[in-house]
Order: sequence, then C-alpha cells, then structure tokens
Amino acid sequence: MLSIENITHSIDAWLNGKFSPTVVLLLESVIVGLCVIGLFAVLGLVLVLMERKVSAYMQVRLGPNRVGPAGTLQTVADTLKLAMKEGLTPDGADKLLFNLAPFLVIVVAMMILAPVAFAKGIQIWDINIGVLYITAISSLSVVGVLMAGWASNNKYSLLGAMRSGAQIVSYELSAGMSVISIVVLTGSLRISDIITSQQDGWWLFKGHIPAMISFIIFIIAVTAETNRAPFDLAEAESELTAGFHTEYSGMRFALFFLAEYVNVFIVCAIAATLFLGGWMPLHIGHWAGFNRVMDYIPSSLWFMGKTFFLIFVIMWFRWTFPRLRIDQLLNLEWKYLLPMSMVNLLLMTVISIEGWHF
Amino acid sequence: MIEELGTTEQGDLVINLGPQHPSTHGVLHLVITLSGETIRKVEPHLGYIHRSIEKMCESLSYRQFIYVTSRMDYLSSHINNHGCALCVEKGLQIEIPERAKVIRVLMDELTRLASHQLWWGAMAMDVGALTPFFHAFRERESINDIMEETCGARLTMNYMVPGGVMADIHPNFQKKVKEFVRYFNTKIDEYDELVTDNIIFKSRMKGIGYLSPESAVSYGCTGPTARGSGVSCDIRKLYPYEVYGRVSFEEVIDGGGDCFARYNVRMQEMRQSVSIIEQLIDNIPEGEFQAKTKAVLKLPKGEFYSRVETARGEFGVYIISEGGTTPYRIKFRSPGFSNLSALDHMARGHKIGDLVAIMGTLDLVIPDIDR
Amino acid sequence: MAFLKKYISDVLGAARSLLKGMRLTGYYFTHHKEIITQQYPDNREEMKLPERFRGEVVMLHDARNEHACTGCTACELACPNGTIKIITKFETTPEGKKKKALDTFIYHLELCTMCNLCIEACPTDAIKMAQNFEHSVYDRSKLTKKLNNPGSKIREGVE
Amino acid sequence: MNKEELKARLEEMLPSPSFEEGAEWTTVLLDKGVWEGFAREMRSAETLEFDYLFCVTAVDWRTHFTMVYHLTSTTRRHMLVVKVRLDHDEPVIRTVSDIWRTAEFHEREAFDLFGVVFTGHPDLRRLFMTDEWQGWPLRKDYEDPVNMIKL
Repeated sequence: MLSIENITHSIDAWLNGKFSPTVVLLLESVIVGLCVIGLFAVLGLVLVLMERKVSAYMQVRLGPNRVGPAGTLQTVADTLKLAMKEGLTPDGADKLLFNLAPFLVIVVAMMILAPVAFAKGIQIWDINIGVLYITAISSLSVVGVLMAGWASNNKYSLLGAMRSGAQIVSYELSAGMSVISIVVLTGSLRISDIITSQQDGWWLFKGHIPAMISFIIFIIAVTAETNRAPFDLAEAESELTAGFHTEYSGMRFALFFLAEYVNVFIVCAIAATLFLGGWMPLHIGHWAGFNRVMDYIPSSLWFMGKTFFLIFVIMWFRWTFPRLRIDQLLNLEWKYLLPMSMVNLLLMTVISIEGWHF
Repeated sequence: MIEELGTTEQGDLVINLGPQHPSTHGVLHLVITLSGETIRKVEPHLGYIHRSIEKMCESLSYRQFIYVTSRMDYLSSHINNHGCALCVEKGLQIEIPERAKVIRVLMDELTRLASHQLWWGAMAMDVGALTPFFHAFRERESINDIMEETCGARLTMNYMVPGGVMADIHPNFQKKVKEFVRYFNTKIDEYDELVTDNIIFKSRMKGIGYLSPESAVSYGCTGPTARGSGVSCDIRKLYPYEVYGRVSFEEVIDGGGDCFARYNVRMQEMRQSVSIIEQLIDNIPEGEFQAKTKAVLKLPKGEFYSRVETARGEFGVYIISEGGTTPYRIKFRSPGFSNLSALDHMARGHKIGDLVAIMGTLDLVIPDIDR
Repeated sequence: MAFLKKYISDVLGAARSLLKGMRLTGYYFTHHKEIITQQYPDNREEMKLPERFRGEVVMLHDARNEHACTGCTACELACPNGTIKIITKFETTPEGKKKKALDTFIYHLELCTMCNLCIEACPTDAIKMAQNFEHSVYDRSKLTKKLNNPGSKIREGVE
Repeated sequence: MNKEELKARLEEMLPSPSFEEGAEWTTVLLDKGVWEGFAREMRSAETLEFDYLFCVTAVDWRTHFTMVYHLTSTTRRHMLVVKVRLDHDEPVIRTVSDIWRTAEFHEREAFDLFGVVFTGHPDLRRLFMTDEWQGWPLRKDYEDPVNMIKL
C-alpha cells in the first residue's frame, strides 16, 4: 500500500546517499519549511471557502458560486485582491510593532505545527514534551494580538486587544487542564506515545465520562482561544468594528485572517490527536476483522477527517450562537469551566490510578 | 461642540461610535465615555441624514407631501403615510369607505410584521448571531412580494392617499396573505428556538438597560420600548382609528423594563399582528376603495393632529393650515427621536456590548430620528 | 447539596438550549431545498415583475405612433419633485382653429421617486408605469428622457 | 376628565385663561411668565397628572412665535394643548426639561431649527445642524441658495 510514510522515507534515504548529514538536515529543514508554507496557503484557501459555504447553507443562501466551478476559486480571487491592496500604516502607529504583529501571529501558528502528527510517520518533530510544547507556544499568539492592538493607536483596537488578552489567558487554564487529563491517562507527553496508546480505542470512548467532559471543555476553551464566535470579543464587529485588526489592510490583514483559520485547524488537530486518536483508525477492542477493515483507510484520511469534522463543529457554533459579553465570558471560564475541569482531572486521576479505563 | 477627542479629565476613554459603525444601523453618531469597558455617558450626535422634511412639506400640496413621509421611517412607510392621510382627512372632514379602512389596517399590520422581522434579525446581529438575519429576511421577502403586487413598490409604497388607498387590492392579495400567514406561523416558532430560548442571548438581554415606567413616560418613550416597561401606550387600543376598535387583539405589555422585556413585547406583537390579519383578511367589505375627493385639496384654517402607532411607537402628524393648498407648518412627532433620548439613561453603567444590545431593542431607524 | 443540584441543572439547561439552536442550523445545513437565493442576472428570463410594479414612467404609443397626451400639464403639477417638464406647442386643426398640443414630454428619471402621483393625475391615461428597473447608465444625462416618440401625434378623439 | 371639567379645573388654576375654540383638544393660551409654574403644577396636581409630553414644537407666525406643547396623562387619558406666545426678535422661554425629560431633545430641536432660546436648559446646542451653521432653517424668512431647491 502506498503511504506517505514510504515517500518521506525514500526521500530521506536518497538525500542521505548524496549529501553529508549536516547538509541533509539543512535540506530537509528547507523542504519541511516549504511544505508548511504550502500547507498554510492551502489551508487558508480551503477553510475560508468552507466557512463561507457552511455559513451560506445555514443561512439559507448559496454562498460563493461565481468564481470557478461552484465557487471553488473564490478565495483565490479574494487573496489576489488582498495582495494587490495597499497596506496602510496609520499615522501615529508604532510602525515597527504594527508591521511585526501579523508576522508574529503567523510564526506562532507555524511553530505549533511542529509536533502535530499528520499521518503515520508524518511528523516534523516528535519532541518528548510535545503536549507541553504546544500549550506553551500557543499562549504566545496573544502577544501578537496585543501588539497589533496597542501599536495601531486606535481605541477600538486597544479595547479588542485587551479583551483578547484577558480571554486567552483565562481559557488557557481549562484547555491545559483538559490536556493534562489525557496526559494522566497515557503517562507520556510525547505525541506519538499518546497516539499509540489509543490503538485499541480512542480516549474519548475509553476514558468514560470524564474524558467526554474534558473533550467538551477543551473544544469550548479552544474556540475561545482562537477568538471564534461565540467568543469573538476581540473582533466583535457589532461592538468594536473589527477589534484588534481594525487598522490593518491588504496582505497584513490577510495574514491575521490566515492565522485565525490555521489556528482553528491546529487546535482541532490537537483535539483530534488527544481525544480521537490522531491518525489512528477507529479500532474497537479485539474485533480483529473490523479493525483490519478500518486499517485499509489511509491514516492521513483519518486524521484529516477527524480534524475537519471538529472544524465544522466550531463553524457550526459560530453561525448559531450570539456573542457573550466580556464579563460573562470570564464568568463562564472561572465559575464553570475551571471548577469543572479541576474536579474532572481529579476523577481522571483516580480512574487512571485504579486502571478503570479500557 | 464635539468634545476634544481622547480622554476626559478623569482619564476616561472617549470613543466615537459611528457615524459609520456596523451596529448603529445607519448614520447615528454616539460619543461614549468609557471607564474601562463601562459606559459613563452616551451622547447622541444627530443630523447626518437630516433633510428638513418639515420644511420641504411646507411647499408641497396635501396630496404630494405624503410620499415624503415614506422616507422618514422607511420600515413602516405605510403607517407613516397612513398617519398623514388621516390628518388630511380630519381636516377635510371626509369619511373614507369601509373597504379602504380594512385595506389600510391590513397593510399597516403587514408593514409592522415586516418591520419587526427586520428588527429581529438586526437585533440578533447586534448581539453577534448572524444567521437569524437571513432567516428574518426570508419571511420579510414574502411580505415585500405581497406589497409589490398590490402597491407597486417594495419599501416606499405611497399607497395611502387622502380619501382611501391608491388602488384596489390585487386579485391575488387575499390568497397570498393567507399563504404567508400559514407559512409564518411555522417560522415564528423557529425564531424562538434559534434566538429567544438561547441561554447566551437570554443572559445578554436580561437585566440590561432597565427603564422604569416613570422614566419611560418622562422620556416620552412609546411603542414597544414603553410597553416593555409596563406602560400602556398603544394608540391602536387607546384611541382606535380605522377598524382597530372592531378587531380583537391584545396590547402586549411586559413589566420587565429590561432589554428582554422589550424583545418579548415585539415578539408577541408579531403574533398579535398575525391574528389581526387573520381576522380581517376574509372580511374585506365590498365597495369603493377611495372616497371622492377634489382634484386640489384645501384644508380649512386650523390645526389638525393625528396619531398612529407605527412599529416603533407613536407617530404624530401636526398640520397647521392657513386655508391654502399647502400646509403652513407641519410637524412630525417621530417615535425614534424620543426613544433615543432615553438611551443615555439606560446605558449608563453597562458595558459596550450592552449598549449595542440596548440600541438593538430600541429599534432605531435613523431617518426617522433625523427627519 | 441544593446548590450543586441547581448548578448541574443550570449547566444542563444551558446546554439543551444551545443544542436546540444547533439543531435548527444543522437542519438548514443539510436541507438545501430551503435555499431561497435568486441568481439574479441569470434568472432574468423567468423573472416576472408584477404588472403594478413602478419602475419608470412611459408614454403609451399605439401602432400608428399616436399617444393620448393633450399636454394639459396635470402630471407636471402633481409631481412633487419636478420630474416632469411638458413643452407645449400650438397646432392648427383642420378647421383652422389653434389648439394646444404636446411638443416634448421631458422626464427626469434621476429625480423620480416612483410615487405614482402623475399617473393618478393624468385625465387621459396617456402615461403609465413600466416594470423596467435596470436604469443604470454611465452618463447621468442619459437619465433625462423624452417620452413622446419623434413624429408622434395625439390620437383622434382624445380631449 | 372630559373637556368641560378640564376647562373648569384650568380656570381655577389660572387667573384669566384664554382658550382657543374649535380645536380637537382643549387648547389654552398662556403667557410665557406663568408657563413654568403652570407646567409644574399640571405635572403634579392630583386631578391633572399630565405626565406625558408627546409633542413639542414651535411655529413661526412671521410676527411672533408660538411654542406648542401637546400633553396627555397616562393615568387619566385627557389631552391638553398649551400654546405660549413668544416675541419674534427675542424668542426666550423657560425650559421644561426638568419636568418632562423628553423636552430636553425636543427643545434642542426647536432651538436648532427656530432659534428659540430655552433658559435653564442643561445642554442647549445645535442638534441636527452642524455647530457652525448660520440661521434657523424652519423660520419662514430663512433663505439658503445652496441647499434649498425651489421647484
């Protein structure tokens, strides 16, 4: 069976035969970098189109349908338009920070991609503290948002950035708690270990009710962390026009836009990895026949399927719910999600120690 | 003078909300003073769409000036025209045919429904839910189609003329309205499912923007804004005009005084409007649709005032006639103007997000305020 | 304990209300026949506007290039915006009498609000509202129209 | 309270009221000196309770101005129209915005469009027109060659 794993291995072998190990490492880094940028571009195009189509169908509309077959080239056209627009820097803005912010946001998004396993054997960096790395880096994106809001010299931007800061910092907590509950079960921070431990069933099903609760809490928390509705207070277009990116135009605006969608992809990929087994096919205990059939579906498809399903759920939230108010948002975190995830973590620890999980 | 923008002496932030802002529904300009996210003061700056309609009307004849009033509260243009036509008829002392009365009331209620539907969508959009807007427009579209068929236009109909209505109803009118009522009755429950029952929406609305009955009266609030504070002020019920005295409907009053009460009043009013339409649609009497009037209308010397209930509240037309073919002075008492004056009182101490929600429940139409 | 019970029932009630909304949007997501979008320029062929729709004022001419306008300026007086300007001329009838007749019917579409008052005022039903609503032009002066056809004259018997 | 009772009650309150006949609602003409005290009494007097001021406007009669106040009571449902005559060269009247809050905006409107000055008004500025606007648009002698189109 042709799998992506074999391709990467043959490339690696071919390079090793030709060059010295240092050059190979450099070359591979370049290839990986190009792949990530390519992935970003493709993800941006696909996810924006997906969002527009999903919203259109929920709103009894057709959505983009003029550019290309069934509107598939709409986002390409939009990107071209944005690329040709003038990138304005407002008078009175801190020019360095203002221009740096979108790049910072996108670089953070790129860095989180490193330990994500896209398919069997496709992982940029299988670091032994993968989960810790992800939680640590993802909290950096708030710096970019704060920078953009502050440097714009606009009150709406400033308000949006401050909201975003308060929001991301609080929701990190319950997202982290949910991640720890899975770490407690697996006993390892390495992404590949977490995936392997779900060989005979996903943690969502194996870990009883606590796993489901922490899955739900994780989804809510990451929706808030990526500033998506109903937690899109940092942008809140009916209150703050566009929040922290009010003053951005052209390609720099596009970078913020891209970063939002890539972040959604990443958090959904992490949720899929931790709770739904990543690239691991759906295996049920010892049903050998069933498991073998499931194995025939390529691992990359499993991973993408799970991730895109979660992305769809997050989009579904966005096009159904009204926005929360800032104090309600913080109430939800500190009064509901955090206590719940703490109790949940305790339960999970008991389950793990007693070995009650399947 | 517009304040020195920036911060106040106490270090509060001064923000211009509008005139170009997604949630001011037009060109309303609010200068808000913020302490953190909490509102200290809201000050409306009006006039971005002031056309001085009152001055314009002084040079238009009694047939001509009615069409201008469609451009004030464009969402209840029928009802505005109705108020003007009533005032002219009062001056001319003519009785309009029974058929015209029923048609007028039917059109008013359809307009009220369309206006409330748009408000519902825009209100949900203000608190961040974008989908209801499109669902509301779907139903509004059917009303617009009905209007288009009978009146010839979708928004600014100019269908009410002194003496009755401009044309008889279209042969398909009754059938289409009945179809619409049947369709809408299934959809209004979806409105509740999607927005009203939603826990986020409820918590955004409850206890926000409290307006006591005393201040509602003192600020001159009318319509759903005042009825949401428990003040009975429905002109249709208190001073019935046309056939409102004969149809049975309830004046919806909710004593809550907060945003949710105002929201609830409008939602229930939609149901009441549907019930009025259901009562009248099969009982349109035969006969003329327009009373005989002279080609050139001249009002006797005197003052005439008529009040009607638009979707936003009490609309008053005050004509002072010197006996000529044009009014000497005309004053439109628009509901939005008085309702807006209570905004500062309601919004103080709340967050920016709440201000947007309060503005949503006031259902402001800016041309109605600026005239 | 009662506190905990309330806490849990609050959370469950909230979740139920949210799921109810999601069920509705999910329904519309899967039921594409509910879509109401009209593909406007593509459906021009089958799109039919009601006959009362007010798009622009036109003057009716019959096959012999005759209209019913007597040039009485009732429409000009009825118009609130000065949209209509009527230029009259004097014609000599076969009997040798001088008679007022229409020379040019100027219609400023850019000023018109489609209020229908001119049509109501017209005593001979010479003008009516047409259903055309696509008025965009690149030159504003094209919106000033002459409604009577060149060489047209008044129909016999219309007073 | 019906029209006659209201009239009788007003005759008690005012020394020599002059009523305007033939109007739909009871219309009383007042001197601007007594206006404020009368307004306060009308708002609070037990049998009157005119708590709802639904229309405030000014009329330019070329020789003088008239302020017209339309009042009603939400509890007793009787109507009263109060007219106050103002001098054309110096239209000044006492504000009632502290009695009926709605008057604050309506009086600003009257100031903006007619130039009627309300003493004691908390915030008497232009409302619709820009701050630097010259003239009072709704006065009969107002001319604006740019913005007014004569047909």
